Amino acid sequence: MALLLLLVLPVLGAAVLGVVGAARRAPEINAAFSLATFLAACVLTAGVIRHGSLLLGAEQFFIDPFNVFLVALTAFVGLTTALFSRPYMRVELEHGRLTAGRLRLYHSMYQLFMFTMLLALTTNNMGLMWVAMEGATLSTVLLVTLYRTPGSLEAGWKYFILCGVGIAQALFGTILLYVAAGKVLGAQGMTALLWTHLDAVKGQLEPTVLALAFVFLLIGYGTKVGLVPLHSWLPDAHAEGPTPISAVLSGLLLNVALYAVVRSKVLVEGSLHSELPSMMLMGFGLLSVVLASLLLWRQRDIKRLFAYSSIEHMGIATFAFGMGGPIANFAALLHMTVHSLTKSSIFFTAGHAAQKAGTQLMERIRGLITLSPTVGWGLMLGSLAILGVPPFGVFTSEFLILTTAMRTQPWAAPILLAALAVAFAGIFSKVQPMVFGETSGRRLAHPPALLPVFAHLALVLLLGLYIPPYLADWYRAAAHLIGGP
Amino acid sequence: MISQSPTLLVGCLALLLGWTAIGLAGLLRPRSVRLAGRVLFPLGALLGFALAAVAGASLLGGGFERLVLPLGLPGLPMHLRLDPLSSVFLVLLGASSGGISLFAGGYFRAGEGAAPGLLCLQYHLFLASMGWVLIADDAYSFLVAWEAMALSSYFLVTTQHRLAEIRRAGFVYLLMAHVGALCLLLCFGVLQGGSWQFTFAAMRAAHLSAGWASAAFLLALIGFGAKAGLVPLHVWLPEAHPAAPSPVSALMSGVMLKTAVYGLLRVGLDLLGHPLWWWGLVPLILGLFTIFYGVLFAAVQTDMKRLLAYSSIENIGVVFTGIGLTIVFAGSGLQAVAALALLATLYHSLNHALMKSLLFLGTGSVLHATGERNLGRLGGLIHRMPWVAWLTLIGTLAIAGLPPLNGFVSEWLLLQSFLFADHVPHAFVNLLIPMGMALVVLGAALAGYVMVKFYGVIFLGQPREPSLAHAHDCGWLERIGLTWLALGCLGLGLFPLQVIGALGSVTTQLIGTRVAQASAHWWLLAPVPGRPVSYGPLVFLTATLAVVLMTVLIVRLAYRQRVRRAPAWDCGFGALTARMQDTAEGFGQPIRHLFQAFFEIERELPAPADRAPRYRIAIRERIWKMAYEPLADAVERLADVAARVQQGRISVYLLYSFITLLVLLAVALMS
Amino acid sequence: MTQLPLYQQLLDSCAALLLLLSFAMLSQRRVVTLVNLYAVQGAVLAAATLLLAWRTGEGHLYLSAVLTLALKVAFLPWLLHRLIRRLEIYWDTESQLNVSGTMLVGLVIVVFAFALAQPITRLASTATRSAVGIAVSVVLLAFLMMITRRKAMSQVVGFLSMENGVLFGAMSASYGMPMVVELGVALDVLVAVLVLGVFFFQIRERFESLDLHHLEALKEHE
Amino acid sequence: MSTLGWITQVLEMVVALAAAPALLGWVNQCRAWLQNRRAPSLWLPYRNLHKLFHKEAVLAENASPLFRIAPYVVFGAMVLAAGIIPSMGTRLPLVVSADAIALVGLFAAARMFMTLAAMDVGTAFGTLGARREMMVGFLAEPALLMVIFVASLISSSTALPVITEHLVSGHLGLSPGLAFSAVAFILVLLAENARIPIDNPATHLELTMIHEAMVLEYSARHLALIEWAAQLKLFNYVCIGFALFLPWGVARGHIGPVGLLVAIPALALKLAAAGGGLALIETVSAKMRVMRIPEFLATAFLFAVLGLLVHVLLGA
Repeated sequence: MALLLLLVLPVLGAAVLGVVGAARRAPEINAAFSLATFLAACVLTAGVIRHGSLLLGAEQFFIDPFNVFLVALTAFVGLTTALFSRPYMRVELEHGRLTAGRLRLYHSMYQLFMFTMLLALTTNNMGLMWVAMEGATLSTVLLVTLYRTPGSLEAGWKYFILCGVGIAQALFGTILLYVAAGKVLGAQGMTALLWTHLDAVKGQLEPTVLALAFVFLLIGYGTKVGLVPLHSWLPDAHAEGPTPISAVLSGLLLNVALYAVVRSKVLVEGSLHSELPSMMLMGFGLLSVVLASLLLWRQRDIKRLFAYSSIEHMGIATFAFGMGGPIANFAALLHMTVHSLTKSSIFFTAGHAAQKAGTQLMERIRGLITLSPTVGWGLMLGSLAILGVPPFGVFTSEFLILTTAMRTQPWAAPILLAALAVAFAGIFSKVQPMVFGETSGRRLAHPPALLPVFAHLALVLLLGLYIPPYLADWYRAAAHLIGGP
Repeated sequence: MISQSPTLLVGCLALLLGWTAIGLAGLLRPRSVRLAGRVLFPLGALLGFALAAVAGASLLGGGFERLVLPLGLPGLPMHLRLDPLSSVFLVLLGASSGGISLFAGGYFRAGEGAAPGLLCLQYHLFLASMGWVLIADDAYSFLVAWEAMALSSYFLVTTQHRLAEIRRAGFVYLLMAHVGALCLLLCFGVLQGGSWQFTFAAMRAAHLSAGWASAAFLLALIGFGAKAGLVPLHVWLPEAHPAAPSPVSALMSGVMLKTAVYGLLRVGLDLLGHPLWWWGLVPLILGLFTIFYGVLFAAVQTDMKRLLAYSSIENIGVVFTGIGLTIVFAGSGLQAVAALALLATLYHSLNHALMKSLLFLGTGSVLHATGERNLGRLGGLIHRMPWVAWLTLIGTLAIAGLPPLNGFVSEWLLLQSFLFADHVPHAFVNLLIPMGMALVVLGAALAGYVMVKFYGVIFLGQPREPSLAHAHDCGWLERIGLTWLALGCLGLGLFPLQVIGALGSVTTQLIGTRVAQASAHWWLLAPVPGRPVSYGPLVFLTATLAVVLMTVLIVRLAYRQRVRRAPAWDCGFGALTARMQDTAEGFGQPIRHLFQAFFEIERELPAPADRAPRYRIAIRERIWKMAYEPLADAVERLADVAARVQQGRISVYLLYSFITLLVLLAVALMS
Repeated sequence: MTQLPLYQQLLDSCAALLLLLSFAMLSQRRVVTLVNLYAVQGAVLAAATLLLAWRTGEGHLYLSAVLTLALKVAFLPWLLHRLIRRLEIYWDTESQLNVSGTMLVGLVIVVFAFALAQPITRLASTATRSAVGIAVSVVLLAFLMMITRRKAMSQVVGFLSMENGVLFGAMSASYGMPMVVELGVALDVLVAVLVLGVFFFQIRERFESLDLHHLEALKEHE
Repeated sequence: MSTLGWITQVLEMVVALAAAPALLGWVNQCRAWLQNRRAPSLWLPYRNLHKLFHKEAVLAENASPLFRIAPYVVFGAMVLAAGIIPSMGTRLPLVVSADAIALVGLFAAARMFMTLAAMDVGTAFGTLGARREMMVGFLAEPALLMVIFVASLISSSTALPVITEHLVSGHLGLSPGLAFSAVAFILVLLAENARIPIDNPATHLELTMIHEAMVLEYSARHLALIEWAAQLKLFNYVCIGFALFLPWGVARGHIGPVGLLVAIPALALKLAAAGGGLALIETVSAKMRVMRIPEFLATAFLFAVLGLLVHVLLGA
């Protein structure tokens, strides 16, 4: 029931907003739908916490600790982002960067995007998951080009083509999976793509084919995770689209894609019994961390900066999943959570900052802390949090990941160390002058929505100091599901 | 001897929380100077004294107390522990922060950077996090507190963030702090030794191979060295300490650096258990170099707070030398001597906390009264601000290592332990020792030079600027704070025996023995094992006073002549102007001349026939050009290379995906 | 060699045809012809599907064949042609790599693809498993084509034919996918093309052309 | 602490006070003879002091209390030092609470006050002198300490009497380490007491003077105290030299009054000899430029360190 609501509400919202999306109260409607979705997610989560994993809808849907926490997270960030986009989009409208029609498009696509995310998370069918992922791309690509600026068009085009091509590889990988599974589960069984069944028989699947399948899936979904060198679309799409979309792309889409990668890794590892998948993940992870942290030094656009930091953090999480084992997986899941919370909040503040300064160029944004202390402190704290400074939650996960790496993969530890240091210098040297110093900028008609920002930061802070036991158990269960060496 | 009821520990915890509460209270009326200055800071000072008392009690008791809070990571709740080692540093924190907070109460005024309330919050969070570092008993909470400390101090440093160089200072500081913290993180990753328990107890229990242990020690050295300002990781220090408001500079130099010392002792001697002797050589050599380096640069500074910052580097060098000796001795089985060296280390930490705070606060008052940090514009303040001048004089003499003040005691102990170094069964060490002693002694002498310059140029002579004429002495809160610290210097100087007795439990904890007191007298310090050496500051002082007073008396009695005031003679030269006296640059000139190799000097000399001759000299550290700037450039270049990857053409991007796909497929086929 | 049954020969010839078509597309520079080739590819795919459906009697294969016909033979080509006419783009500029070079690379890729297909072929139980290699190479060739082309339109066609290849792979390796997925995929493709349509007009109204070198502004390397 | 000990203690101080000016006078006499000049009377220094004590003291207007305290501190420090150094006996009560390191500290303290006082009035010469004095100091002090450390490594104690006793019981001849440090010590002695070639006590030529430049602003009794302190300093240094290198003749505790009776003439003899030597050195060497002083002292420092090295390498 909750699941049904969870999936239907966004579709409904998309439909409704498709009609009234330009109305004066449309942002509120948008927020209301997101709220309802979030409540549904809560109910679902509560159910899972109480009764454990569920199989629903003729086995087509499967909720286990691993995806339910992502569902909750997705719904939550969806809600806060909707809240944030209320004043933000109004201001954009008044600055004439948008027309009413595009606002309608924005709202309805926003809901659609939420739907595809949730579908991808909750479905048990690898094929459907693929469909949803593709849907996610399609629903956001027009949002990236919302401003119709040359930059946004270019970004949209790259986003579309690269992710489209990638996702096609993922489809091929799915097919290979299907083939391999068909051998075991009986070819024509509808069950041959159901993750639960695959998981049950993963031991008997044919290794080589699975290895190939994994490669295709990794390339496919990895493109959406933004793993170097498949990442090229990411910074452009984040920087050129409207800020709420950057927030959900960074905060949600990447997570969901990573989720898909991990699901496939679980299967493949089960059949391969070899280091191959772990090695691939670790390699991609390290490469992403290193390249992203280097490129951070060259950024001039605030949203691009944080887009690269997203690549870096996805790299860290991927690396951790690659290492595997209860602690690393735990840390990786935690990292996904805190990263999406922190990063979206950063994008919120960055959006406000850019609106105040009237530009996204960092050298033109100065002295936020004097212009509007809340935004300034929000950006400062958010950046510190994302840089892994305690007592914020990002530090917690990085603590676990680095210590694990030091013991199990000593060769990687120094690389990570250097990369993190470089990233720190890169980001902080740019954030500090934006927050401090003499100000430049203007007051805005609509007061910034700071509730989302500080709600996120508070959560991250909480996770840094104290992880509620049930949450911890939940992570542990998920980590156990993922397994690994 | 684990006491079951952790009363003292709970006390400490309560006090730390009290500090946090005070800080938050500051936000009630952030703009009110009265609230922060007259109420909150003095309150914080009281808590500081209380903390010192509680910790002192636990130190004398020598007991171990543990406590577990239901916070932190799942499966890793926050462990707290109060043992002699942490107690010592808690005393240090409490005692010096007490004085500093009192001073700060009178110091912070309206309209200086951030709002007083905000400052109050950051200040007390800083204090609390330092305390937390000292009682943390597991890696996670230690690191959290550690970084919280760095963070709060960073915000304090950047109080006046409108100045570009202060922003730069803050940035360098936080960067170094973070890198250091990452090293510590890896260090703990090694220490947990595969047990995946991050409590210090588990780390003590873990058995590491020599290789892993050495790796852990070196990582710890880097991490803590970066925080302590060990050359070559010191670059942030002379930038950050002057940038902060003076009470904060005092806290950072006096107390925060010591948390790094604590950390190294904790890891090197406690967690790692039995150190290898050669570990000690690294901090020893680095420490010696740091002494020399720091004091040289202190001697050529023209900004009084930078001068003090460099002198802090020098003193940290002394402390690390002590640590190095301790480890060398302990590693070679000379426990008794190791205890002596450890004693010297701890003693010097305590001393430096007090005297450096005193001096920084002194400069703070001068800064307030004159608005000048540049030695070239000060002078003659002893007439205008007698309180500050005379109290600072005590600090000056103490840090110059003159008997019977406290600086001398620790130098004395250190040299005594050095004299045992020929017992170490390693020829290399034996060779090193004379050099070591030479450097320590030379450092001490140069410190004297620096301090004469510091004091003489600021407080003596004639005012170099007319504006100094209406400098005012500091307020009563400041006076109390300064007096407290000055008394501390005297006390530590005059009653070393009692202090050492209190420190005994620490040496027992870390080395396993306590130094034997060879003499029965309560006033005589004779800690050196098996050697007829002793030092009695009280007698020393009384004797000196007696002789001096007698002289005064006799002179007065025998020859009653009146004293006439007249213009200065100055060897019969004409009218005396302030510009005739030696400047700070001039005073540093011999050092600059002697040790040119160390400095990167750019001079601006006046031409012979110059109407308005102007002389300017700027001194930088070579290390920037030699190490840090090349590093940054290297990263820049790498970034350029990386940027080539991202060159805009979608077909190239597709090519990346394509190649990746083919390669991975090939790999998958191979395996 | 033993005489293969007729349908088998037909299927194999379809597969061969597909491969041939991919090469043709790879070399073709007239956009209109490109679209036509795409349509033909769709037709061949549909034919193969029908054949297979008739052979195995799989219900959903008929359906997917119909889908293919409707979508890839009729609708999409029509749409693309309209776009071409509306946007007046008939020729692609000289491709990044000259035709013969592209061909050579293509050949290498085909070899690689067959090597790749071996384990799959061994595993698959279908009558058509030998065609998997073809499917893989169609995919990779399409990929190559997207890399080498400079006009947005030809990239799109490449994208679509890659998707054809994937479907062919699905069909030949395991007689297609479950219905849900098939429908989903078809839907996605449809939406994708519609989105693309919108896109083209947006790009067009900005840049007065669909040449990709307009879309190379966002980069790190100056 | 036997009464004898206290007697020795006081006696040492008194003797030092009494003999210090004489020593200076003696050095000057010898110098004069060596330079074929008519020698000034041996009592000239006493007369100087007496004269100065009778003059009226003139203070610069902006002199702070520090300026007036300094002479007394310096003087007191020197007297106390005289009490610490075992010039005649080794059973000195004071020594228990002040070893050689403390002694050097005492000298440092005196120097610090002297220089601070010199900077107090803020004249060109005062600050110049202070700077030069500190420049001499920061190289001379460590050298002195290193010299002492050689001895204390030999006798494993930093308490001068212990060292002396250990050396007197001298089953060892002059060890190579000690030889090196003896050279170093002589150099330090010259530098610390403002003798040629470092400084010329007889000129007020601003290019060269160090000690004199610092005391320019002093007059009358303050000046007297300072002069006396300077003479005491010379005396003390010479005595340190005896304690380290010519310990013979010093009364070792258990001998008792007799020992003291022996010690006094022994000391006198040694002093006479040392004075002669000092005069000789001063005569044959020429005053060197101020900028060369560091090299001179660096040599001393080097010798001291070498001494320590040699000792550790051969002795240990």
